[in-house]
Amino acid sequence: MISFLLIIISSVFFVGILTKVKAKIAARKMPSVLQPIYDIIRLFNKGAIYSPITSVIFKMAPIIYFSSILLAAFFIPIGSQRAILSFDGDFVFFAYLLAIGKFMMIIAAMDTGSSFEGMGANREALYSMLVEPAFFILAGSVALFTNNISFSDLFLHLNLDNNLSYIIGIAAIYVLVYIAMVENSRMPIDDPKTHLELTMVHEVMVLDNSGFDLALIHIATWLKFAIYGSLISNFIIHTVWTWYWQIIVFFAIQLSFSAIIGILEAFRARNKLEKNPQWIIMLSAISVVVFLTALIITQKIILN
Amino acid sequence: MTVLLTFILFFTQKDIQYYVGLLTHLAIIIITSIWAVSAFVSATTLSIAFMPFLGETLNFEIDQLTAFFILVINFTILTGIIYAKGYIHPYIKNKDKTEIAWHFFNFLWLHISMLLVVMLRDALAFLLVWEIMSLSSFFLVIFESEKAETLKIGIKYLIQMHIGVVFLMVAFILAYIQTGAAFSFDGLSVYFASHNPFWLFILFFLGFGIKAGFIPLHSWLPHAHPAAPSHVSGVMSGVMIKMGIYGILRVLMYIHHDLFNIGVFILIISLSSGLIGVSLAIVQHDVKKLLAYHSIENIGIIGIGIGMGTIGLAEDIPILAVLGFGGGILHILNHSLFKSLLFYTAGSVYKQTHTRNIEHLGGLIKKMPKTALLFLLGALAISGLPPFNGFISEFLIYSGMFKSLHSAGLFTDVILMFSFAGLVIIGGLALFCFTKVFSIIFLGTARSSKVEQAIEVNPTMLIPNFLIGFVIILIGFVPILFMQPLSQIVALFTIDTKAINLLIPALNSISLSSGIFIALIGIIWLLRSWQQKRQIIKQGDTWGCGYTGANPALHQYTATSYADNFVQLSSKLVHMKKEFTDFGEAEIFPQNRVFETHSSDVFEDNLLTKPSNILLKVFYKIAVFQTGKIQHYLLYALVFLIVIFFLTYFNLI
Amino acid sequence: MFILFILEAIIISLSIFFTQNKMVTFILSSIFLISLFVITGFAYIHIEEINSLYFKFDHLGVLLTFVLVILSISTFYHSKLYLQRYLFTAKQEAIYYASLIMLITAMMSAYFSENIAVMWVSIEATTLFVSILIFHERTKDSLEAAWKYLFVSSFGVALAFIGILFLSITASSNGITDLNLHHLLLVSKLMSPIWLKMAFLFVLTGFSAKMGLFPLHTVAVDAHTVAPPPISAFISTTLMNVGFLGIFRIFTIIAQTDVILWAQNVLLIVGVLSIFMSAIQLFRIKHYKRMFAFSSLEHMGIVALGLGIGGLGYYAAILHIVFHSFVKAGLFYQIGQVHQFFKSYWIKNTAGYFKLNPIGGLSIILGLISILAIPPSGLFISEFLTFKAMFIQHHYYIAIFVMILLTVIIFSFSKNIFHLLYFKDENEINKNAITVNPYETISQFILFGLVIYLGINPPLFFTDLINAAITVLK
Amino acid sequence: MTYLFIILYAITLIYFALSERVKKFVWLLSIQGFILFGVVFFSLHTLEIFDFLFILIETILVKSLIVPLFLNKVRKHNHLKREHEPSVPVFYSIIVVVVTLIMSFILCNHLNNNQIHTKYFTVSFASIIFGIYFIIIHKNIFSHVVGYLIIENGIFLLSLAVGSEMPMMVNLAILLDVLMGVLVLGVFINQIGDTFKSVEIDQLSKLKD
Repeated sequence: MISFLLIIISSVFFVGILTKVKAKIAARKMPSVLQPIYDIIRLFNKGAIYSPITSVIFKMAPIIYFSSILLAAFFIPIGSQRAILSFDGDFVFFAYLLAIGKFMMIIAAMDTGSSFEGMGANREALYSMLVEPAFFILAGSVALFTNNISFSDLFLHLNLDNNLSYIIGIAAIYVLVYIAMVENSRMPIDDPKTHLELTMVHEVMVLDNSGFDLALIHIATWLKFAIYGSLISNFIIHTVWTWYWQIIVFFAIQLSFSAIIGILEAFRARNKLEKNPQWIIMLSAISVVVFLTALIITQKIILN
Repeated sequence: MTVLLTFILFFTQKDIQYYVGLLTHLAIIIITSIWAVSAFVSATTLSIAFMPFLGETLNFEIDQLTAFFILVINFTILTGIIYAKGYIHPYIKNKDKTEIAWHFFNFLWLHISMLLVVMLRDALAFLLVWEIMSLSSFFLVIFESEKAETLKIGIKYLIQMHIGVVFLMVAFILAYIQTGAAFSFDGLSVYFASHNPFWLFILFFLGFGIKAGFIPLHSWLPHAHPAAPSHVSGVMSGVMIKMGIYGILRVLMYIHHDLFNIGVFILIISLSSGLIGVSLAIVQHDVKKLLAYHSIENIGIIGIGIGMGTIGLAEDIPILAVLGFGGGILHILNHSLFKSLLFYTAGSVYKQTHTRNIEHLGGLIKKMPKTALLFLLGALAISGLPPFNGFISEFLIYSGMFKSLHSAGLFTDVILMFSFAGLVIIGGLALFCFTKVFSIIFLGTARSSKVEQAIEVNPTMLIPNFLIGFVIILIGFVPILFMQPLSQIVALFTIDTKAINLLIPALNSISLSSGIFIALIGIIWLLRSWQQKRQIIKQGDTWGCGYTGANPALHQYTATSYADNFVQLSSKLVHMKKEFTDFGEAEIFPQNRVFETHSSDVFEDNLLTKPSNILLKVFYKIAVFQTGKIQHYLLYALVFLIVIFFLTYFNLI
Repeated sequence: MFILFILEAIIISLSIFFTQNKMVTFILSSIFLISLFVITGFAYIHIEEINSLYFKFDHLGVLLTFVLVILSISTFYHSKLYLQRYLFTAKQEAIYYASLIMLITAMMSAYFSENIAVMWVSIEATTLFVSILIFHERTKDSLEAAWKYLFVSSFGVALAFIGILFLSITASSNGITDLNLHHLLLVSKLMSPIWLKMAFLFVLTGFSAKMGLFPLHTVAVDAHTVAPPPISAFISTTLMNVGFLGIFRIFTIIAQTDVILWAQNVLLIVGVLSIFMSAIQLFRIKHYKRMFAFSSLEHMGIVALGLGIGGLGYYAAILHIVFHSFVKAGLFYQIGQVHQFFKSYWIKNTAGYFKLNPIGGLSIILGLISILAIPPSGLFISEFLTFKAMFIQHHYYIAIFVMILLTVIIFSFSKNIFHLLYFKDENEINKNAITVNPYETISQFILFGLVIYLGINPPLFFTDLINAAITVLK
Repeated sequence: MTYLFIILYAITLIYFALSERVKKFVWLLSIQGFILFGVVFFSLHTLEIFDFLFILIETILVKSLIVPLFLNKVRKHNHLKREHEPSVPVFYSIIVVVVTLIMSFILCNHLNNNQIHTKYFTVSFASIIFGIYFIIIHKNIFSHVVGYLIIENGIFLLSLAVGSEMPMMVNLAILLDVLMGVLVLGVFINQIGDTFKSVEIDQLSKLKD
């Protein structure tokens, strides 16, 4: 329960900090950290415009999307704090839950009959399809490493003590950071700040959403970030630490995670669009390396 | 018994033939289902005397596997026959009484023969009913036989089925002559006990794989399914191709050693079937062909489960064995459900719009909302998304893999990694494909005039779909119900099925999470409606990014463009050909142009079409012996005499 | 007794020939049918007994006679329809019936003849009457076919005679002065292999014209093409059985000696070549009756294989030849009906038969399934047994090759049949003008049903007959 | 004495190969008939008298008189003057005949065992093989019948080998001769001549694929 609350809290400030960092680097005047929240509140007080072409799908999609991600947050433990829902193989459920949200968003985008949103939709579909193996292989290697297949147990028994296991940790964090980027379609996959719809991925999908729906979608994006952030934090937090120490570290990590993303977005340029797939496959390759390392640690590959 | 009932069809009037068929189906369904259920309840093998055959009597052997298949068959056939009433209706008036009777007759026989296939053990009888199954399905496929194309496809199908049965025959005979044991499935156990099972298994796999549609044995499947009327393709894809899986499972039951290679073999074939099947599905424009390729993909998933199970048996990892087989077998049921659902709904669309090319459709959700939502349900289920049934079976397989990662050996681990990575990609591609097909058919606006007069189909064509939908959701939400029978079936392959019990809590919490999911959706829905009550909700055109002249019917995304970025990735595999004329040098005012894309199946072209064409050409060339001249005829005799004489003289024969 | 039957048949046919009165023809032919029943029943009761010096009711003969009788009934029925439809004169009709009766008689005497020479004479006689029947329609094609059939098969008969001469040479050197089968069987061990080989080779080549086997299969094909459908049905089944019997008799003598291995190899070669021939020729087929004729060639090839393999193959061969008789006859009767609709046997002129005459279409479908040896056809059982025998005897390559050929045959055959059944027909046909009532099709259904029944669950006396027929080979 | 006739018979075969006139074929056939008569007369006297006489009469009447006359009638009826150029030049045919003769003589030497009289085989083999060859090279059905009759004569000779033990076989050979060779084939030639206005084989090759 606590872990869920922590995620919610951290998610609220996530995007704010991110934009702040970016602005700082770009030497622009920085908006308040709470700016995103103001936006949301404003959206909540707005009506909505629906295109006559759209159908019930378009109305349902944001809700399902949002609730899928909210539910996904239920599965994330933090340090020694167990998740609300936890069972064997729950990360499979987690991944497929995100997938169903994506499914709805994609068909919603197609529902508008717009010529642009289709592009975003099928890019989103392709990229998320390509990134999933990375996540699964990563999870698999950790499962192999700890012989547990639910997030909570996984991270409870994950103790990175010897040098090899540090490699796992670092590589896993690296992969997770970029998975987060892909999932939220940020740099280098997609530049949310661009003005050319032809090259957008996520932003172009939600062109027609407005009011409440748009608000939900935004919050969902924060949540996603927070979820991945807390996954990363689990690799670092040791369960032997005391609870307040863990929480402090957690927030520190969330903070630095958002900062890192900000820095990345500030300095890194967007990939060429057709370069994206191979770039994403690279993540899977790295996670395969992680898997091999896990094999070495578990004495399946004997090296001397 | 009911066999005789089937012949009544020919003597009945046009208008009641359907009901006669329905009643016969019901009779068969009731009888066999009772047997099946009692087999499950009593947890033993029923044996029922059937008929005299070549002297001795023939028995039904109903163990749990058989019972499971009986139930699956009966359910799908039931929905199929109900659906058929509405679907057949337009054909009835321009077809002759006997033709309709013939159609229903074959449908009945497809049902009967499938049941017999799973109930009989004697090899010869098995081959007989196996071929009857192929035949009846063949005649069902060529129902719209006015089209020459349909016939060509039908004959291809017939030939390939024949080749399959030849493989099976050879395999049985080989097993028989090397052991002299009973000429039946049970006789195989003797062979497998004493010989290396691999090669004989390969023979069986080829025979059954053609029916199941494993790549590269699949080439009949994408043609036969679109050609057939939808209730037939639903049944064919739903259960008939599973008969191949049944055969493979049945053979596996008798193998108890050297299983590792077999498992790896199955796994590799299945993975490639899954990946290639779904990749080819994405580039299709014909909705039924697309679904057919998805059948290949799902057969692949089932195969992955079975392969996992086999490896589990070989490596002695009970959890992998149990969950592999369990997942595979459960997926058989699931696929039969959502695939028939998808075919029926696609059939309804075809019935209303008379086109299967999705590029001509669009916006149907407003015209036929129920069908659309049912299709969506099927799409979500087949993409393996929670909280629907497809997810459950895949979840079983996944958790089997992950649980056994730690205890498995190195090689197995690598295999496992590849297979779950493959499974994930398959799932992702399926999602990609179904977002495409659903949104192109049902969402956006109409792409051609064909859609205008489409209306919602009549209830008789919706009832079966709702029935299926209910079961899909049932499995999705309370999978726990199905675990006990499943463990019974799995017990036929591996002894300790405790592993399934380890999974019970997980499944419970899956049901719980699904419940929470639905609850969340409901809550937020209420919130929004509460919020929107107090705000003004406006109607406005889709935003064209500043371009106001946008005409959605023209400018909205098409299936081809949707699939395009995937095609670029897998161009080697899917052979997309683009036909267009480039702009000329001096062409200032370009006139209208056509741009076409065609995809072709690499395996079919290179493994089937080219060689067979060559063979036919050669045969045609050398067929010059019937010259019509007596001299030549006598010459043959003379040459024959002399040749034999010399062969004898030099002791060559 | 049997000699009386022959005399009776001769008298009947002569009186039909001379009176040339439809009524008389009808009565007499029905009398003949009845006597046919009587003699068959008599033969079955007095099985394995020498009768009237040169004849003996042995098992194979009786079995094939059953087939003959069943087919004779349906042939008479369809001949009646045929002759009515095409309005032949009383004279032609009389000739037709007379020669048909004589043909049946000759075939029966061939079945039952104990003496090789008598058998040879009867087979020669069949050639004569068949060529009259083939020539019945008096068209150029029929003349040509009749001529070819007559010439080549009399050439074949001559060859067979040479073979029999060789046999008699080696027999006489062992002190046998008549060619009675049981005498020959007694001394067959002592006969010199070289003569036996030559005898078998010549007899095989000679009677291949009758049996429709490679190398002299060619003229049988032509004969089936132009003969009236009932006659085609008859000669492509029972007459082929006659040829088979001719070869089988010599084979029984060979089977007692070491030459058997050689003979079986020869039979294998012949069988494979026959199947190969039909497989390739079926690609150029433009005419339905020719197609059926070539499929007969294929099935005879399978029978030859069955004999060539031995063991289980013998049983399979005899089973196969019986089943093939029924199925092929049914198909030919049906093609006669098809001709009513399209007035042509050419593939390009026929289409959409299933719509025009659904019952007939069904019977064609059933016939197709049966003739292609696809279950539930009985032919599947026999072919299956043949393949089983091949594998048991380790003839793997032959088995695989034949399987491929059979697949090819199924392809081309079914392609044409489905053209007939389903394609859209351009030339509009008014169904009212055609006087085909569905009850004509019943006989076909009965035949096909019989094959299925005998295949799935053969009655005891049937299997006993076959087993007794092949005991002499072991 | 028998050997003389056998040699004569061999020579007639060569003449068959040589000649191109249809009329000559008929002549040669009747000559062969006489030769066979001679052969029978000198070799079969061991038989009881009736069989012997029957065979003698058959050879002298049927083979050497009736058949040639009948064929002549047919020939006239169809206005057959001379055989068109056979598909194989005469020169080669002669070589073929010689080769066949040599082969069959050698063969008989191989087959020779004391119980049966292989002397008849020599030419009879040659005659049969040559008959087939004759049919194969000629393009008109009249010549086909002639070729068939050559085979018949060969078979007749062959049957003499067992003639002393089994006269039945000889009679059968005769039956074959009379029935097939003459009546039926002759009748059909007339039919064809009337229907097709020619007896060229090319007219008769409609039935093919």
